Amino acid sequence: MMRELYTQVIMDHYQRPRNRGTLEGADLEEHLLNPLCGDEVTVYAHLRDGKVADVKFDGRGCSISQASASMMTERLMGRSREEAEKEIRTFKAMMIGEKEFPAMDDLAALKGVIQYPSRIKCATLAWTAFQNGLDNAEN
Amino acid sequence: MMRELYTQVIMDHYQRPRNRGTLEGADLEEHLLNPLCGDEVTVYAHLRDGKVADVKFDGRGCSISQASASMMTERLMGRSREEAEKEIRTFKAMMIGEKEFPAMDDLAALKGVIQYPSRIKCATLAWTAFQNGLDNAEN
Amino acid sequence: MYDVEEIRHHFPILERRIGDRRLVYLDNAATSQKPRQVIEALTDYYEHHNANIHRGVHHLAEEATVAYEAARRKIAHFLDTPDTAGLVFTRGTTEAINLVAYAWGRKFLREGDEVVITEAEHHSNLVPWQLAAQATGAKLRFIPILEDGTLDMEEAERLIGARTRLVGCIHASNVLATINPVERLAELAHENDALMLVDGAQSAPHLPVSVEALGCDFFACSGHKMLGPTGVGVLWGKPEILEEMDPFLGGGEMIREVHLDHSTWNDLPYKFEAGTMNVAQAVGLGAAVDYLESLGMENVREHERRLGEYAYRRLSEIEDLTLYGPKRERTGIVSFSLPDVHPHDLSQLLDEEGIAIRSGHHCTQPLMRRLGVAATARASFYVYNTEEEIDALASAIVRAREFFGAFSGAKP
Amino acid sequence: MYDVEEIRHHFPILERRIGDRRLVYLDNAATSQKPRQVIEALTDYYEHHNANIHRGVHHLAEEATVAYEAARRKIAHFLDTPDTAGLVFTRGTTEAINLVAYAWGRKFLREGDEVVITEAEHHSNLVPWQLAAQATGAKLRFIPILEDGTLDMEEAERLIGARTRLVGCIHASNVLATINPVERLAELAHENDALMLVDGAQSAPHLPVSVEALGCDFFACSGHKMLGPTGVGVLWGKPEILEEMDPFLGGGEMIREVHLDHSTWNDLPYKFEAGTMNVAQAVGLGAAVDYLESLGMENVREHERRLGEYAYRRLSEIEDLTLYGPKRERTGIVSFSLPDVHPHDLSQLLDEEGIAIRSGHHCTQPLMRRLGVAATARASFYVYNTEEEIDALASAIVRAREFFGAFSGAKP
Ligand SMILES: Cc1ncc(COP(=O)(O)O)c(C=O)c1O
Ligand SMILES: Cc1ncc(COP(=O)(O)O)c(C=O)c1O
Repeated sequence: MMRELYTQVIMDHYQRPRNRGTLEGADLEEHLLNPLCGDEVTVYAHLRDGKVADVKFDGRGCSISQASASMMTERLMGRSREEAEKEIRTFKAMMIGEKEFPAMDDLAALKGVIQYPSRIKCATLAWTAFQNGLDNAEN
Repeated sequence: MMRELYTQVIMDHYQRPRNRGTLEGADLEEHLLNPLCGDEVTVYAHLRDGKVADVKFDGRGCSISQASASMMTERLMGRSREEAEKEIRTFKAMMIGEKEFPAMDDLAALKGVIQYPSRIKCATLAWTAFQNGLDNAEN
Repeated sequence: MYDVEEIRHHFPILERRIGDRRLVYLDNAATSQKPRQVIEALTDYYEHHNANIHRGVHHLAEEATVAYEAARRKIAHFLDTPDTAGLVFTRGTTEAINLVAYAWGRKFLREGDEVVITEAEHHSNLVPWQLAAQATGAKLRFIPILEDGTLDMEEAERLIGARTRLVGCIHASNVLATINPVERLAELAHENDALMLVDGAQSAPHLPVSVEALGCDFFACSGHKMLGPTGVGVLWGKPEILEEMDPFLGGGEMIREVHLDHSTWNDLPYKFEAGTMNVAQAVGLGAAVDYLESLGMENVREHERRLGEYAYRRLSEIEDLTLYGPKRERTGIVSFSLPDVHPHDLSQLLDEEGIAIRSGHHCTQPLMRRLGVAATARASFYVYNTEEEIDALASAIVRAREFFGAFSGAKP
Repeated sequence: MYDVEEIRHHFPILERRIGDRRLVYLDNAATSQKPRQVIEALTDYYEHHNANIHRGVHHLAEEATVAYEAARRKIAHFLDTPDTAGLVFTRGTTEAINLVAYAWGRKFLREGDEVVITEAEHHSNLVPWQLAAQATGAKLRFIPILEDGTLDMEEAERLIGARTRLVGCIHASNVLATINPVERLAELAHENDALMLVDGAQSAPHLPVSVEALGCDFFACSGHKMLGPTGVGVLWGKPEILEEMDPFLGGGEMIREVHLDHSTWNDLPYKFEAGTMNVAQAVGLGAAVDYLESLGMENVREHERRLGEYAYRRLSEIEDLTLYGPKRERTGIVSFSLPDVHPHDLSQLLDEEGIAIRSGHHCTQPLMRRLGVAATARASFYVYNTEEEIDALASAIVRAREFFGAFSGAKP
């Protein structure tokens, strides 16, 4: 049953992460640590014309945290700030069972995580970091 | 069974305490409070030629603490310092079941207290105060 | 509706016999007994789910974490607040108040600042402030009580002022059976930019409590007095205030990042929960709160109000007996004394009849001094007590008085 | 002699199934499971003897007090000290160390003083000293570990000197499975008029401990890691040192006389036991200690030494697996990592087979940095574990590795 958590999609994002790396002179750069396990992630973005023009992530952690970060970069790339914030809110709502996962999207692969409360923080780590980054980039 | 605790002897010492009062210019004056219940006692003594020439007690508390103080004054009056210290040690040993109570003495009335650990401190209050007083009077 | 006989069946200890007598347990203000439901919650936790929480990804750790956090939500609901972030588990009221006295007091109190508490505080809400005052140079001021045991609110209005940084007050007294107007004190505190701390050790178990309605900033209570296990209590605090405070205990779980030379702190409430917490006890307190809510706190209050009044009336009938506290608006506590029988002797004689009451200073030495006594006797009631038990109390007191009177008329 | 099958029957939770698998509980360094004897001691306490202690003169209060003080004597005996006056109940190791950091540290540390601890400390014995250092201006110094995880004792000799006021060290590591030479550190401390604090959270449950033989001044441990309930632990301290310390928490029971403007303190150990204590939990810990002594701590140590060595050997056979800590003289803990499988993923896959291990930083972030990892996986054994369980662990690790390997050879 549990091995279903580790789907092909998650393992693919984990082992071939999209947009992994750093961004020089990023408008948004935010580091976040999961105090429960030591996993960490840094997210970077160039914000141009109110849009997320480029986004990258770096860090180390479990398959869930890294795959989720990879999916996030795909999801947020090119979005307006408002759209990005909405995506983050929606994702968090999905992770606490308040919203459905989109059927035809890689994100759906993270659905299995809901059953394991301790892993939810892994899945949301990068997303929380990005939101914090947006908040800080505002000032 | 428990009413046996309140023997005629204890009630007599409680209601007609011996040597109750204060001593002006006492060589030994020591106040002690039982933090568990608020009972308090002050013991006074004149020490002359290495002897307890006079002894009094004052305070307020339950029948056990006051009766025991009253008996103590009778017991220590006229004793040498060494004898007094030995009396106190012996009494404390009796109260923790390490020594027998003297058969033909008022003190024997306190034997019943042993069964009630919380009351043992009531019975030893004045005795501890007197020992503290002797220690302090030494300097 | 409120079926006290059925309730009594839930409490195994009520079947105890003391010698040849049935136990009449009237020492509930000291600690309450535990229903089967709470004892079973503890056993179930240890037999099926026990694990260390928050940091494990195995089944037991998930289950234990869920149970612990569910207990936190239950207690937040019980205290009528949505702020689980403000709900910190502690060992009890005492640790909760010390937490504030250290983590807020040591950080924010300064020379010349004042902490205003009352003459009737339990040592738990007095000594921590003495220590904090000593460490910071702040001063303590005391709201006096009137003859009937209620607070002198005129004096409170004078005392709470520009220098006041915190007002602390027992919600209900463990001696006087009063319920203090802490809502009004909170207003006075806030008008003066001070914080309001409510010691709810004697209210949370007995009255419907809403920390929102009280308008306080901190609220502390103890699990063991409200049908829960020993070793657990809570501090509720407004999250924005807790946020500004220094940490209290350092260790695992309360941290975010630890370096050899510095550390950063976890989110609320974890910032104040250092090391392995009292997990089973928190779960047990959750079960206690479930039990109380199944009875309904309005019903609990009504039951105890009735018992308190009945006891007051029955004991007033005893010659020479002094009762403390106001005549009306009482909780289920009666404190009293007899001229000829020391409270210690009285409770020992009552114990012989299976009746457990408390005697002593009840951790309120300054209040005892104010009342002019060294100690009082106290009977305190809870969900399972009955009028018959109060009748037994009253006649046992009369017998004790006769017993002591029999030896002599002379007073000690 | 040591009949592990019989022992297993005492632990109800070992009958739990995780999905369709039998529970294999290898997370004992986080918390231990509880034998029936301990659970029953708690139930018996609540069903027959529960009362608030020390201040009551009724039967239940006497019984509860006797049970609580008997537990104190048992634990003093277990730690091989006659000093019940030095044995203070706390919530656990973390509170015990914080007690010292506040009541001793805040009173005696000064600018320029040094507290020497190790790189391998649990956050519990690091963060309290960071906070104390911040409050007093004292400095922390760190004894490094060598490649094999043992302490660099040469460096220790250099670091412990005239400025040192306290040396603190884990007796046994919760990650490296080392047993540190705390006796020698105590000598070094005392040669420099400093005190020695031993964090015994991972030793008291697993080794015969004599605080006298260790020569330390403070020793802290947690009940929940040694078969006891959550919510209880102890601080043992030399009475003459505890005597000199300030009080920590203020409240009931720790006082002698309370006036509005000042208070005086109770005798040891009560001076440090403020408010209603974790009475039932102390009694439960007493039962846990009885249970451990019935097994014999020498036998417990021998059983775990064997399991630790067996696990070390079995896991060494797994390709690419890194094991931390020394090869010999290990406790019953193995920490390890695999290059391709993050510890979190590993423990989740193991959980699927009913095997509970821990993954993460184990509250030792600085040690993790020293080892160059963010997290490790850790299996830890106790009285009820078997070699078959270690076999199950080893094959499950191999399967997890294959599972992750199946997706791709590429490393993240
Ligand atoms: C070495 C060590 N010290 C201290 C602690 C803290 O113990 P507790 O969380 O019970 O306070 C632990 C356990 O987590 C530990 O392993
Ligand atoms: C009014 C009041 N405050 C505080 C306390 C202290 O509670 P605890 O001993 O559970 O910490 C008590 C109970 O003893 C109390 O009655």
